[in-house]
Amino acid sequence: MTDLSVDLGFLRLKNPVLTASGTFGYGVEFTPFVDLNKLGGFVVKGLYFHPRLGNPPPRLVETASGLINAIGLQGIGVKRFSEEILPRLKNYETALIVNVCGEDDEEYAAVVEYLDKQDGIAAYELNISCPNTKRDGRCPALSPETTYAVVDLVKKTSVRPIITKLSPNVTDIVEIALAAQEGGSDGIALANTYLAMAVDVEKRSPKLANVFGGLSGPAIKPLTLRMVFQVAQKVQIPIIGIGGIVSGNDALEYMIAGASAIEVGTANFVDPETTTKIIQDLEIHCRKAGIQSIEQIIGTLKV
Amino acid sequence: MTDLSVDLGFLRLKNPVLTASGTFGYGVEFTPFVDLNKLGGFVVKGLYFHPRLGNPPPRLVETASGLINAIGLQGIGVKRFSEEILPRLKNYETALIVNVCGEDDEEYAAVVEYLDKQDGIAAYELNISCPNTKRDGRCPALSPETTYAVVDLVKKTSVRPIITKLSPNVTDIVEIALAAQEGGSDGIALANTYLAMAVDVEKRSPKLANVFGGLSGPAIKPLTLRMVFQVAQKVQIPIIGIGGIVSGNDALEYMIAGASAIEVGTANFVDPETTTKIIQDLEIHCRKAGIQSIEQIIGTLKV
Amino acid sequence: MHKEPKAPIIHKKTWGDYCLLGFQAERLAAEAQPGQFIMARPSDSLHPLLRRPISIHSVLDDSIEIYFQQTGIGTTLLGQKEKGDFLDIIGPLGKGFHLESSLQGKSVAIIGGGRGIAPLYFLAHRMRNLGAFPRIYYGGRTINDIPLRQKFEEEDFEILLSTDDGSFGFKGLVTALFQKSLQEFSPFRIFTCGPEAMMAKIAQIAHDKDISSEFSLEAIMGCGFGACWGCVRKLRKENEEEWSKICEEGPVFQGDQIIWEKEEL
Amino acid sequence: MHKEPKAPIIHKKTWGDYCLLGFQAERLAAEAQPGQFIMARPSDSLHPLLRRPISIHSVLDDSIEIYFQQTGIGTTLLGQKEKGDFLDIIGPLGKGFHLESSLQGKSVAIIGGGRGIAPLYFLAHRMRNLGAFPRIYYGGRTINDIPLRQKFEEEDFEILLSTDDGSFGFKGLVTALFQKSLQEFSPFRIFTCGPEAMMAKIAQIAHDKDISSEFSLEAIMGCGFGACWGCVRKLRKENEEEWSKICEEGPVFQGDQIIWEKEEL
Ligand SMILES: Cc1cc2nc3c(=O)[nH]c(=O)nc-3n(C[C@H](O)[C@H](O)[C@H](O)COP(=O)(O)OP(=O)(O)OC[C@H]3O[C@@H](n4cnc5c(N)ncnc54)[C@H](O)[C@@H]3O)c2cc1C
Ligand SMILES: Cc1cc2nc3c(=O)[nH]c(=O)nc-3n(C[C@H](O)[C@H](O)[C@H](O)COP(=O)(O)OP(=O)(O)OC[C@H]3O[C@@H](n4cnc5c(N)ncnc54)[C@H](O)[C@@H]3O)c2cc1C
Ligand SMILES: Cc1cc2nc3c(=O)[nH]c(=O)nc-3n(C[C@H](O)[C@H](O)[C@H](O)COP(=O)(O)O)c2cc1C
Ligand SMILES: Cc1cc2nc3c(=O)[nH]c(=O)nc-3n(C[C@H](O)[C@H](O)[C@H](O)COP(=O)(O)O)c2cc1C
Ligand code: FES
Ligand code: FES
Repeated sequence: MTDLSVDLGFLRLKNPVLTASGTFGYGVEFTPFVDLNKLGGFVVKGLYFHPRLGNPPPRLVETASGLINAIGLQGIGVKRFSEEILPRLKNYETALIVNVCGEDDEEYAAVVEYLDKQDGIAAYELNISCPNTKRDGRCPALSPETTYAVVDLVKKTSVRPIITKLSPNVTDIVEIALAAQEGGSDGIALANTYLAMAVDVEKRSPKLANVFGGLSGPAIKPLTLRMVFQVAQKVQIPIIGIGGIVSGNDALEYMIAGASAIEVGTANFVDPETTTKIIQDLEIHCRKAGIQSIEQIIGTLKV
Repeated sequence: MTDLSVDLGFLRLKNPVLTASGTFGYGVEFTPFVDLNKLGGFVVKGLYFHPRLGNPPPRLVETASGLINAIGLQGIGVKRFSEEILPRLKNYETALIVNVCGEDDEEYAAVVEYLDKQDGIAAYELNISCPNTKRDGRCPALSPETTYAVVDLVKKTSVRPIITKLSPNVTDIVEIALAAQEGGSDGIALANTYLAMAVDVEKRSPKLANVFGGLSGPAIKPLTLRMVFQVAQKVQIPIIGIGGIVSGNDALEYMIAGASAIEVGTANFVDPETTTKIIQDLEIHCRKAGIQSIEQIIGTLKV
Repeated sequence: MHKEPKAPIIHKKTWGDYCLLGFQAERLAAEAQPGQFIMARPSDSLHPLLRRPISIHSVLDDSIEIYFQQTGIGTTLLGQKEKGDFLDIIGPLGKGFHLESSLQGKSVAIIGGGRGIAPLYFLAHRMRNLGAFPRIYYGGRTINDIPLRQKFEEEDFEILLSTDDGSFGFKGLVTALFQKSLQEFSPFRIFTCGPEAMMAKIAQIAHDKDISSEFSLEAIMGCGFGACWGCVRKLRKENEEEWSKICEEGPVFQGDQIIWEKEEL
Repeated sequence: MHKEPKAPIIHKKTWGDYCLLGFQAERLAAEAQPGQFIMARPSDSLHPLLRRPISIHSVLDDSIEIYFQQTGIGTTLLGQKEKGDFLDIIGPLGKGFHLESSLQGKSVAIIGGGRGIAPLYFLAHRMRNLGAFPRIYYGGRTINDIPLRQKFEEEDFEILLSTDDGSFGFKGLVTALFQKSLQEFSPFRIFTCGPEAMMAKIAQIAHDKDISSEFSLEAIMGCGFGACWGCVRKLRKENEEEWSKICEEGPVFQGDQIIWEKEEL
């Protein structure tokens, strides 16, 4: 038997397969397809302090092997989340990670402060990288200074581990990752979506009401995989790889490049059973390759 | 009849369809498929001053709707190009643009200085954005300062117009485009490939001998299209849109977003007749939409 | 709701770019209600990526039929499947039309435009079973856009046909045909599926005449089962205005819930 | 070289994951030489994007056959095409085997491993037409990997078979079979296509025995016609070492031009 568990230091996962925020609802939507207890964990939809309307539709456009979304973090806020959702999730034996959002650094801290008082949360994923909430995709993860500032502030408040989710829309991802590490982040989630757009040629207007959106799906895998490899060379804290993962092979590419765990996003829509299949594929791969613990493959890329 | 010609100010093209450097050989490779005289123009493979070996193979990996290449600018150098290739191209009635490369700013200037003495070249495309020649994808186009420096230097030497080809691997593409404009660039070519990688899971090694390569093809279209739109809002000089164009519709998306012309890259491999088909599609679109001159659609996106 | 990764296609019929596919899916057939839909995967390639929402057109014992128009890359791929191939689907999804026993003995209008007829065949059958008297209005741009007319006729449904170009039946929009017929017909309720502009017009008529109405809406869908928040639309609700998920709360909504775009009215 | 966007498939045969497709392509058939290849588009989707290089397996009047193994996404899609479907191809591409009149009356060895047999059937025929005496060595991992053996036998070619597992013919590698046979056979030239390690071994044997040899090499190809510089390999040339394009200068090279990877010798 292969041991699929991975130890992030701040959190032990039964396997490295998580789900990406915004693509797995609040978990419960997937119970017809996935036994949540089999997952390494799942990350729920981004939460602001207050409920949030999100962007007007159209919010989605398909592109070549990809999906652009401009949901704009529609959500129910921490209060309703704590009262309505958390109780429904407390009996699952898997790591529940909350994706934390904020209009400014203080809101991130406020969300964490509120959630710190709730049970059943394993860690926070600090979403400082959503390209859909401000025009032109502005977000803290675009500079090391703003990254450091928000991580530092939240880390000081939080009683739980912090995973900082970075934006891929930067010149030097390593610099940003180092800033998150310096700010005290326990882990790095790499990465969010790529700022993108699509044009309706007949109407000569953007296909998304928000003009810009974030590109996800298989199209982006080669880009984020590259960043995971670059960051893994330089940071000491564990990396969670996210971007275009649809198969066990994709997950392995990320882990070999340096990710300690991975999140599955868009693929959950295409095949809601993807996570289960990936876990099976990882098991098969390890068995065939004679690997006793999947941790043995993390960061083993021969260059 | 629709007028497909576009005036870049420094150069009038019979239509907005060019070919992207490195994907159209020296033009002659495509004569079995394309009547070069029908093209708006073509950009030949990147040229250093001296012949160049390029990277070891494997140099190519396919990804979801994309291609990663790490050719590393194998090429014959300015001398052989001027002696062997230019004479074969001089009778074509289309704009010949040379993609100019350099190890340092001085080499760019030297290439331009040498080519300035040759006939039959319409403009230079300054390739300051190739991610395959240095480890980790370093290139001048990653910062406004280095962009300005090389553009400024080359522009001072050159007797011909300069189009600066930017890298999409940056946080703020507008800032870089403005630097190129300030350096005296006559146009912006947007953009080169995205720094990417792929992992061979069985061998646990990179699929490319160079480790990193540049992602091109339909996968990247939503990303570069977004950049063209952003840059078009801020710069005064014309933009040539490049990235993932395979159809007339793609070309129109770029032009509506603000590109005055486009270059077709990877699609030339998939269907070497792509450029001809795009020109036909543009004609049909304009006729149906009652557009007399294709210039009327440039930058008409309603936001 | 469940996933059926390999539902075998058992029959296929095409008319131009319209396609009818029948496939075996026992559980789905047992659960499906008119107005509900499935998410069908166009192919197992990475492009096109997303599933496509398609209404349940009919239920026969242990099989399901879908009827769709090949309008883009996904539906074209679905239309290339043949008998013996498999469909990868999720369903039944969403909330369908309201089938209340109070409809028994009542006349109802079922109005479909083009491929909008898809969910209405299933609905017409259930209405009949319920003891209601459905009258079907079925319109299209030309005779080629109303290929299901014979099926309805053969099954003795009362059906009125229109084409925009007059190539068959009433010449004009199906909305005009419906409006005209209201001189002699007073439906208890209206059920509609079709292009947005057509539905908006029907909504206006229903509102003016004070007839209750239900509409099956379309939206671009990422998942179809409430997880992506991609399919939202603003709906009129008690006191709050919020973006509601079409896939979960709909696709069928009451006329007075729906806010129609101004320019389309 | 030209593009044939709609070459109709006229016959198809499969053995496990091996597939033989015949398609009409008059110009191609007129121009093709053994060892040349085509670039075939797996589908018209945006994924997989690139064409696949496939050797020309045989030429019959105005049609061409290809023989390939379904090893990945592209070849799997090609293998899903049926009689009546169309192939989108470019060809003939590259430089093939050397068919010199000096081969007349000479014995030559043609050695194919697995799908490497693909270009060698065409070559064997041309050799025979030229008046040479080809002897074919055809090996695979199991009996399932040498499905073309009957075809060669029926056409009275001299053929020696091997399987790694001994399920048919000589038990062992085709290289061992060949080496053994050299005790009684002295080919004037060797022509080989197959896995890199097998070809490297043959190259060594040829070098040791001082027999001239030609090899058909594989490389990942972006275009197939010299435009992308993706397919390069280091070749031994007069005095310079440089990356040469397999698609343009090859895919067939002389044994002494090729530099084999150390670990594979
Ligand atoms: C609940 C529901 C039920 C439907 N039932 C039917 C049916 O029974 N028969 C039928 O012919 N059509 C039906 N449609 C419309 C059908 O889903 C679209 O025609 C189809 O998605 C178009 O996909 P495509 O790849 O062919 O087109 P493309 O234009 O290539 O699709 C691009 C993207 O836009 C989405 N999209 C494009 N048009 C629509 C649309 N009108 N509605 C939703 N998404 C769209 C696609 O799903 C895809 O993600 C239904 C739509 C919904 C929401
Ligand atoms: C000149 C030439 C002639 C060939 N002739 C034949 C033939 O007649 N019959 C046959 O079965 N095979 C032949 N091959 C090999 C064939 O091209 C590959 O098996 C095929 O490209 C694999 O594609 P795929 O999508 O199925 O595999 P994938 O692994 O999914 O392909 C991924 C990418 O790698 C490339 N690739 C993978 N393996 C190879 C390979 N061995 N050689 C070149 N590119 C590869 C693909 O083209 C594609 O771009 C030939 C190769 C060359 C270079
Ligand atoms: C519809 C949708 C909604 C998303 N919402 C969030 C979100 O709320 N918070 C967040 O951090 N990321 C969000 N993301 C980004 C994903 O979590 C993930 O980082 C990204 O999609 C890349 O992974 P993928 O290619 O596997 O989808 C969203 C992505 C999609 C497609
Ligand atoms: C094989 C290959 C070689 C390339 N060589 C060059 C080059 O020499 N100089 C350059 O500026 N860009 C080069 N590029 C980048 C293209 O010119 C173009 O910017 C990029 O491929 C994006 O366009 P596409 O998506 O249409 O391919 C190359 C791209 C490919 C795929
Ligand atoms: S389609 Fe995903 S929530 Fe409705
Ligand atoms: S495959 Fe493009 S140059 Fe050889």
